[in-house]
Amino acid sequence: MDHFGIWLAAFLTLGIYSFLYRDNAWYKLSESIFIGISAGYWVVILFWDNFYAKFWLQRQDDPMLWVGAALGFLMLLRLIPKIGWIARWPLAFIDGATAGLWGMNFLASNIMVQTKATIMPLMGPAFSGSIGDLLSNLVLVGGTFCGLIYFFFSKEHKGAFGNAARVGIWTIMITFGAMFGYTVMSRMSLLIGRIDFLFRDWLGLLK
Amino acid sequence: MRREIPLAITVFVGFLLIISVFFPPVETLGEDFSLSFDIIAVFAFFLGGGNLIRIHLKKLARRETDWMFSIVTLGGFILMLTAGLLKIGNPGDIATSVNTEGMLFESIYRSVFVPLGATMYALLAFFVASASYRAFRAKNREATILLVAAFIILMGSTPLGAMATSWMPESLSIFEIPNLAVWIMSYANLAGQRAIIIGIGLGVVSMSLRLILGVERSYLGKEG
Amino acid sequence: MNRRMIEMSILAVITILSIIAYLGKINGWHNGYTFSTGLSITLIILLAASVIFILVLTIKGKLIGRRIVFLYIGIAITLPLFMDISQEIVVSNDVKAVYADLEGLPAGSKILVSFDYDPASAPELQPMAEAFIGECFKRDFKLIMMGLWPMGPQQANMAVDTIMNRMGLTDQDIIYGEDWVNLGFQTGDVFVIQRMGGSFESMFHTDINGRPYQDIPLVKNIKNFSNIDYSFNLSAGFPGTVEWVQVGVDRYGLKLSCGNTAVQAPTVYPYLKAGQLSGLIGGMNDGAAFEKLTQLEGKATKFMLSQSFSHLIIIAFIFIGNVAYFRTGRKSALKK
Amino acid sequence: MSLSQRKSFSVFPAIQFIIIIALTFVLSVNSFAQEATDDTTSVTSVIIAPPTNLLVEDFEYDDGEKLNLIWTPSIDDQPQVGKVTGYQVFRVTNDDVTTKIAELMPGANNFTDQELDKDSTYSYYVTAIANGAEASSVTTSPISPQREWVNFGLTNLFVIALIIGGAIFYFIEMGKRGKKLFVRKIAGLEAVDDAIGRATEMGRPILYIPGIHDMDDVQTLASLTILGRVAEQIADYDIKIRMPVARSLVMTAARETIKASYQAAGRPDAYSDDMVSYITDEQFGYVAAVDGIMVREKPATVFLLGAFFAESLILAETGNHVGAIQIAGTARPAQLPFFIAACDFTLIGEELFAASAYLSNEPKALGALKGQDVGKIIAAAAIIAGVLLETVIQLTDSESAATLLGYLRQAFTT
Repeated sequence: MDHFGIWLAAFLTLGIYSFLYRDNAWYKLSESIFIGISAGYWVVILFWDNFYAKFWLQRQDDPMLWVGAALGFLMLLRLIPKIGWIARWPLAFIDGATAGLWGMNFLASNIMVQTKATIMPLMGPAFSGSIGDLLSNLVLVGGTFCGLIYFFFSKEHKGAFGNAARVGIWTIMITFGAMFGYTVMSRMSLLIGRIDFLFRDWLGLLK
Repeated sequence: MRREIPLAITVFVGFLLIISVFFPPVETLGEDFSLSFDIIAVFAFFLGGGNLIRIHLKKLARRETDWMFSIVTLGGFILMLTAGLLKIGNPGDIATSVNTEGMLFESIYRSVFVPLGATMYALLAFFVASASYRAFRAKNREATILLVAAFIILMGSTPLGAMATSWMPESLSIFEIPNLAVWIMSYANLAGQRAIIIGIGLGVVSMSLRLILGVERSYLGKEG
Repeated sequence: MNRRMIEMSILAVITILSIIAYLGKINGWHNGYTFSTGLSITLIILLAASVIFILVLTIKGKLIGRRIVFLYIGIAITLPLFMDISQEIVVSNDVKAVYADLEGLPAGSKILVSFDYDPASAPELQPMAEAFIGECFKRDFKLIMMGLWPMGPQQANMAVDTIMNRMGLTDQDIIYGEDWVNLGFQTGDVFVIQRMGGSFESMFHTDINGRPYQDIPLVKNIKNFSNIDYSFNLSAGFPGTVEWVQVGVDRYGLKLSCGNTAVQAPTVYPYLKAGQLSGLIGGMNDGAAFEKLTQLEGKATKFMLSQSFSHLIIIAFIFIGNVAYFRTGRKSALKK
Repeated sequence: MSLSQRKSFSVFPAIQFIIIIALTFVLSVNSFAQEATDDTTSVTSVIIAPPTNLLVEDFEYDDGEKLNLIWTPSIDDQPQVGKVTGYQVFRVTNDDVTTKIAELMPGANNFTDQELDKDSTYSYYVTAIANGAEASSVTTSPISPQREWVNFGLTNLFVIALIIGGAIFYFIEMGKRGKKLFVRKIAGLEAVDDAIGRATEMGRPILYIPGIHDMDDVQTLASLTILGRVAEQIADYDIKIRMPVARSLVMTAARETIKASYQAAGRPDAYSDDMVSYITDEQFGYVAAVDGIMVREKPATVFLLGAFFAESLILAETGNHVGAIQIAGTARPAQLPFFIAACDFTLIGEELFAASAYLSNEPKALGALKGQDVGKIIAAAAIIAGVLLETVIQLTDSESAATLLGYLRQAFTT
């Protein structure tokens, strides 16, 4: 990297980290640069990838593209106060389509697939497999079952039902704990990468 | 009419997409939808980008607090737009991707956008630490369970975990921290994940139906 | 002096120091610093003592703010980078297997190395790449490098530069085109591997510098995988190890081991257990272990110290947080 | 298609036999040659067996545009030792135009040809490729793809959708008819009132973050439906709501939502477009801005509801630092631990989608939650029954249990 580039990168990096001390002008400057540059970046990407490549180049082949363009145009009518309410039409279209599309997708991929995956034997043929395996499988099946009980809305968490719900939330808490522990490692290596940039690539203080 | 037409659109499109799954002649409607969504999003950007410019111009005009930074944001935005839409420094023709080396757009991306993104991302390391200090407390049984599970996985991924329990006899090897970590990941963790995932599935189905049946209609206001 | 003055002067000092350090770097006044063992141990003891001091303060009911926590994480990651002390790194069997494979190959063996990652994963994977390349140069193996990710081949060149510098090798010792070659990147993901099964040249007409395949002494006689003695893959996702196993190993009988990020490693475990992979270096911890085996201690060993320190600090602060909780009851321990 | 099958059966065994003999010979010669020449690669032309049993069928349940091809790979295509380096699939149309439509990897034994015309006929042949050699299967007899109007392959999905959807619909109707429906308390949502009240007392704004995904993510939709309920309450008080967003479409939708809520609350004059502002589509750029807003405007209450990724903890920790009461919720399991750690109340997965119905307290919306519970009962019962059956089968080899289990598994196969 050239001198200017590396100083700029270091300046912006430190600017962001200065936020950890408190909000200040340096952070505000880095933040403003980031917002401006990144907003511009995404407009350009949207323009070339979505508008130019998907719409403009193929506008004669696919009538569905014009549905999108027409709805997009209706959305712009929001800028004219008198007929701004028409902008709700494309929103209604998106709402309906997203709901219809994902409703079916989640039904298949979340509910059916995961339920089927949990159907498994607790033990191998003729009582084979260790007690440990049996316990592990019981945890897996029982944990899933009790987790579902926890999410149950129609019944107060009381009595035996409440106990099952409690086991359910414990299982969920183990899941969260595991995910937290798992994420820490990679988050730390991100920071190691940045510190290494500052002290080695920029200042050359590290051997 | 201002309420009825949008509602009719939602109901119609929603049911159409649900049913389309079962009928091969219309089964690609879902893909058509995502395509038209992409195009609507481009038009919507006139509103978003316009809003960005308007907010900052207003700040400038009124000399609100921190108005100087609005100049920076606007400058960056316009710089990136010009560089990218005109493809300044383009070594090829119009079909060349804006992310080709040599373009001004690409070099700003590499020297400003990338380090800033990486740095913001790495802020997480600090916040993980402060959250650990402040929030991971054995306040009740749930919190304690979370804490213990996190601790085992945390230890299991460094030399510390192996060292801490290496004295254990062979027969108890399942209780060595690295093995415990693997067990948690493949059993208890999986059980919790599945319960959450099935629950989410049901939540989405129910919410979709509420939207399509008109029980929920956020942007239409209350039923009259 | 008010707070603002203090802040400004600290900032000024840091700026001046940075400029001096930078000038020092470009003018060669210094070549980086490493703390002596004595200093390192002193610093660690000081750090530990200060943590204990915080603990005592907490027990007494005086709670620290979050800036202190931030400061400690910063220190726990920065200081170890300057230290030259080794921590006991446990070498797993999977890492030993990679090294044993290299030991078993005769000098002159041809090794294919695929770089399937980008700079974001470099902290974890780059050290593995360096140690692997270094070990191969030591044993006089011939390296053919490539990438299924666009940024991969650049990482390969950087790794070669770094390790040759570290080992004191020059372009005369290790000759480009004879001892190693970088074929560059090709689009096509898994199909690149498949086409290479037929012919390398059909995928890579030239190397990364545009030199025709037939003009490169090292590869002109290499037709396809049957001329390759061993292969190594550095992977951070798709396409990567899984694809190399499915096509390179299962189809063409390539002998393969790999280096993976910590997040990615669990997904390739089944292949390792099934014997389709002969070895695995997974995450920074294993990277350090491999450096230990090859005696080419580099960034992973150094970074690993930071990694362990930061985990320790986090565990320490979880502990202190809990002490604070039981000491002060339900009141939040962090000053808002 | 049955014709082509028979043909290939009758002709090929003999050819295969001859080829195997020939190959064994070539191979042994080759290995000698290689030993002698050591490093140089020998480019001897080889003979390979063609793929056999090529069968073309109509693709089940499509719009009449796909055909399925299945064949038996060449006998020289063996993992690790085979010489076949791939297959090529050729299509012959009814006007005798032959096109190569695919190059496949060794081991391939099927291909689906797409984007065909249901009014034309097509024949196919498959060629095995080796270094310097190729061998083609026989060409199949012409066939045209059929259009099916209904996809009976998805009957299970249809039945389950009907049961769960029907249950939701049924309970919504019950609610509409005024039947009282009980729903247990959800702590995070009980706190919404207090959280809004707190902002009123303190005279500081409410910050509402709808996640970083666009309107085509259901989590964003869920967030906006909650926003509708929350904004209605906010309109009643005189508090400022601040909503920075990462997507232009979300900005438009959020404005409409808040506007409608203010109208419903009878305060349309208090609404302003400035309540919602677009920042940037970039994940961490957005985070940088929101962090800035948090420390500068010090909101009393922060809602983090929607699709969140790595930024979840950065936002939640900063919000916590400025002393805001935080209500968070997402359906991304990986981010939930961070919300649980840093926020006061967290809606876990399904609770996020249930929130707006719960907040509305309208019987018909609550009915939908009841309907969800029917789905949970089905899933839980299927799991318990399935696991018991599986275990019984493992222990006793019971045939009837196996049949039952077969049905059960089938029912959840998409």
